[in-house]
Amino acid sequence: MSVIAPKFRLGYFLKSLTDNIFWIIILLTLVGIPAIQIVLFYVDLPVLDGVLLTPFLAFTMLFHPELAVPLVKSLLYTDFFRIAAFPGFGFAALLAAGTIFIERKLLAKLQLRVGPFYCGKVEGILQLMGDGLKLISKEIIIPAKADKPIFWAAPILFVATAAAFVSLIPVAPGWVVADIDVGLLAVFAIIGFFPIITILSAWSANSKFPFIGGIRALHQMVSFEIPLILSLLGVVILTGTLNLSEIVESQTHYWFIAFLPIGAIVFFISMLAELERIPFDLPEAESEIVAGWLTEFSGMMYGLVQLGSYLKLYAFAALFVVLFLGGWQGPMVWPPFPEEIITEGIEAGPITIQVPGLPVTTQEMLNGTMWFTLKTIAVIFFILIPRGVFPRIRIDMLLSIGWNKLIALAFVNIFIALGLLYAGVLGPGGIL
Amino acid sequence: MTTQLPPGIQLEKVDERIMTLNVGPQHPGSGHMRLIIRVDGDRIVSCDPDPGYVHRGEEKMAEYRNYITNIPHLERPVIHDSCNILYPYCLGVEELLGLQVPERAKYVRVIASELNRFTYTLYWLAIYGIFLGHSTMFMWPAGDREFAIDLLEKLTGARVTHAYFVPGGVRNDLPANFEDVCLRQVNYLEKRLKTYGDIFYDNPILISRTEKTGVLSRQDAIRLGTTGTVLRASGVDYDLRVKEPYDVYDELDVHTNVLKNGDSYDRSKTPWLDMLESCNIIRQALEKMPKSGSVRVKLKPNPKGGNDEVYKRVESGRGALGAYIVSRSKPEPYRVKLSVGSFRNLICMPHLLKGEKLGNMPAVYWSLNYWPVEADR
Amino acid sequence: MGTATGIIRALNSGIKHIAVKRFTLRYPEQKLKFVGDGYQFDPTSGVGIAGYKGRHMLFHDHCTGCQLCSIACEGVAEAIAMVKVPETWKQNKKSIMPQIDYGKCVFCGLCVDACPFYALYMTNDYELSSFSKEALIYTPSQLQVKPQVNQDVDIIIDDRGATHG
Amino acid sequence: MSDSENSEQEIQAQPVEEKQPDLPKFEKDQSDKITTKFGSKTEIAFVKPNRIKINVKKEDILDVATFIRDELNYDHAESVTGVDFPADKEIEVVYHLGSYTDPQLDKQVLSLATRATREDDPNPGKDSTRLPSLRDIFYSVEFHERECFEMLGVFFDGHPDNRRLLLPEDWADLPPLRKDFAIKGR
Repeated sequence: MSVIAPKFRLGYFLKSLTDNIFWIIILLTLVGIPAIQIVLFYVDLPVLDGVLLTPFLAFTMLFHPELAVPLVKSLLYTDFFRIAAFPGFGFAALLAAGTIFIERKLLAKLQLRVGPFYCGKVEGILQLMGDGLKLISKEIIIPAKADKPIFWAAPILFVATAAAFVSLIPVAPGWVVADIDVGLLAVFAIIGFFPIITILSAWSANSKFPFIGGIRALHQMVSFEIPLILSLLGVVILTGTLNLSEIVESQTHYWFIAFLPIGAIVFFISMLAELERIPFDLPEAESEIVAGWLTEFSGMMYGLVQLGSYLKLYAFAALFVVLFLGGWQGPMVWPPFPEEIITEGIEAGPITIQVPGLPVTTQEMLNGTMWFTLKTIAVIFFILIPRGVFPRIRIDMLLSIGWNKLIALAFVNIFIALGLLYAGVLGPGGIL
Repeated sequence: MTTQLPPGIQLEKVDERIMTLNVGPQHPGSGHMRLIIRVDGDRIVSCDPDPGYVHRGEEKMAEYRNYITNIPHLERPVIHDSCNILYPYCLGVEELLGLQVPERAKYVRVIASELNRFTYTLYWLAIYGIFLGHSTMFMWPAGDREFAIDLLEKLTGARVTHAYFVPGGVRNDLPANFEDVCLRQVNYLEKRLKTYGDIFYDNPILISRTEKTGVLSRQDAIRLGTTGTVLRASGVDYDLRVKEPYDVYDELDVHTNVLKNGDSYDRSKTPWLDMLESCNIIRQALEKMPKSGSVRVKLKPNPKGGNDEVYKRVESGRGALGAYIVSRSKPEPYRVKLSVGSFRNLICMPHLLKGEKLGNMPAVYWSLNYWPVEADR
Repeated sequence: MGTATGIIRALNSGIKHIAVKRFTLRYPEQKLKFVGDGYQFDPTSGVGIAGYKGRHMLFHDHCTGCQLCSIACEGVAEAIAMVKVPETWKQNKKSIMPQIDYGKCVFCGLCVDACPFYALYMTNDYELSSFSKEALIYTPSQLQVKPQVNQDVDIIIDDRGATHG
Repeated sequence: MSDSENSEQEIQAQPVEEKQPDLPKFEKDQSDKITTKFGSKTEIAFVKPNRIKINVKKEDILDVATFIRDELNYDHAESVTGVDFPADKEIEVVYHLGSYTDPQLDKQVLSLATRATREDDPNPGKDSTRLPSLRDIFYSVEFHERECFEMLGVFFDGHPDNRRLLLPEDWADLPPLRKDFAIKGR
């Protein structure tokens, strides 16, 4: 009997192999292909060399290597893709999921313990999948006298506002879901929604602990929105526009953090408060009010709120990067697309495939996305560290920091920005 | 027809401004006891501690057991400081029965009780950290406690309930190469303890949460008869290991750490400084320990104490822990009274919490080095 | 500027500790090594021999059925009952031996101290969980079996931190 | 604690008048100060190295206690212990007093003992087992006296709130630390 797998039987192995192949085929044909067909019906297909594509023609072209690229390229630039996948929800959810896992492992390592370990055989990789499935399978309990419609709506609203916030962030040059001229004002408007939704869910749960948690969350978020907004005025004064993409473009040679460090610090602290991170996590203070306004959520509702809060975390980190660390600006390190692939095509063994329409995306876009992601991950790292290093702040200290210390610093920052502007160093006529 | 209330329960006059809060036994912010706190807005108006949820009648049961079978029983009030709570009982019984404890046993006792000071104080510090919401300050002490527990497990055979001290010495001698393992782990533990400074004691957010809260002045500390780290945090230089050295503490030089302003910050710092001091004591004891000699005096099968009483005191993790034993020449002690540090510090709670903010309640409550199970006995 | 330097020092200490080794003992895979193979007591010198106080071990060839262990346990946990044993030993006329109920036992080892005939010792085995309270009662024949335990992990301390290896 | 004194000092079986010649000197003159001040009211139970026990009747314990606190500057009480003596129908309450401020008294513990009459069917609080409370002299005894009240049924006059401390509110049985309250199964 072999040592490696004592209970190995060849027959069983072959049976499981054929089983898997059978199931893959079934799923692909009965579910996969129809799904792609439906998507193709809704997506407005491009006009390729004179003829408007029908979904069936598009479908065949998808699986034909030489004809697929132009179709994929056209799909890339549709709005649906932007919202669902790249700069929008998909990219953010991926980063948010990564943050959840990294936070648990990082906090564990900082506390000299192991963190999720057994899920997924190697260092707990599948822990996130495990949590997700668990939350989906758990029963959603609605408190008896809860206000049912609002209680149901609260988590969905929470994720929706977080996604709306994510959609305003420019990830790469030209790659932003909603490139509106008053981008920064829209961000403040959406940030304004969060306290309302917290109070809605806390109030509708109709039980003591969530109510106290909700009130504390309201106090904290409202009192920290003011320094949050004031600290960004410095940036707006220097760039002169509210459009986030233009703000990023104006930071090609320098980053605003170099000139407005106080603004960056005030923004970072009030961001921690908005996200209810550890020094300011009074709304769900375990040792005083069980789990704050999250107490009554169970099952997928809790899952949605968690996803929403980590989306919010990604969005705030991304906002910090866009405003102070120069978004996608960074030295060109991405290798240019090799020319010979476009001219002679790819030699795959005996045959060479001619692929018209490459490269799918430009080199600046890839370089910009890389820099943006690196900076966001760095900022997220600095948002996660305080959780392992600081205790919780008391409610009255929280409010005193919010109201007088941070607002005062924000004003100082505005004066610095004005000084820079009138000294002609930065801004429209500036020398830099 | 006024209903006859069961004894001890009175009706409460409802005053619309004052709200009564039960920081009850199940509350995440209090141990196994209830604090009946009357709050006016955010200010605590009065606090009436109601211990007794884990009262097991230790002293009554001690009267039915002879001197040896009392050992695993009398360590129950605070099992993770079991050597220190058995120490005064053993010293008292030794004086009653006139036993001469061998020199090596005294040194082994000092090492075991100092190691136990680690396990208790680190456990207390971990809970103090989580009360303030500092999760790392829960994980680090809880992890570093494993060094002391590992040593005690090698020495006594049990992680927590050691039952290691016996009238007449200790139950067994040191295992094989215990000295250098102990030295190595105590040195590493000391290095670990030093890292607490940056992340906990010099942490500005923690300082702002605990400084000037629950200030116990020097006179009040003496007048209220507090003991141990609570007393030393208020500026009274009183450590039984120095003032009334028992066993071999007079041959070891013990330095007592005294801090002056008596607020919860100082009360959270003195145990930490004591632990750093314990490292030195263990090192000295390991050097000065006689290398050979028995560690226990053989007892007669059913020893009977004379018609006498004795009061012995020891510096435990929570302060002076006294054992008052009255014996009437019977194998069982006639009366055993454990005067424990937590019960003596309990009086501070109503005194300190009056006028305090509700947010400070966990910081002040747990800084009194109060172990509910021990206070209830 | 106490707060700013304090915050920076705390952050710096936190980040530095990310490099320190993880200390958790991964229990089912790693089991902590103990000294010797269990707590023993030498009645002549009246002093015990250091060892882990785990499950008891009964030597049927030494046990004389003198009940001293169950009398010792009366004051503590009443966990030891004397039970008829099928075998007949010359030194154990009544052929009764201790049966230990681990639902009550507190592992204090006073029974080992009380046994004058080198019959009752303790071993390193602490995994005694069972599905029913009755299964916790170990008969003398069960106590006779020496448990084989693979506990081979110890605390390793090096410059990059301590871990269980 | 010097061993020489310990070895030849033997326990005084009954409080005999003439003192042993070689009692520890410092504790000797401590107890003499009390006996000279109060004469027959106080009676020295024993004098051991670092430990003195004074028996006082319950009428004049208050002024003995104030004297001990003010003149001998014992400034706090460590614990209050009730011991039940059904044989001579009395409950003895022992106050262990210590001192933080006076360096000489660091090692000393002075036990101040009084006796209260013991009734067979106790009705805590309303029967004759009463003792004046020392709460106003030594503040720290407040909770100790409450525990002594509920465990032995000794009512302390003048105690601010003589409520039950550790036992459950509806405990209607005998005070548990009395000898006639037997544990079931023993």
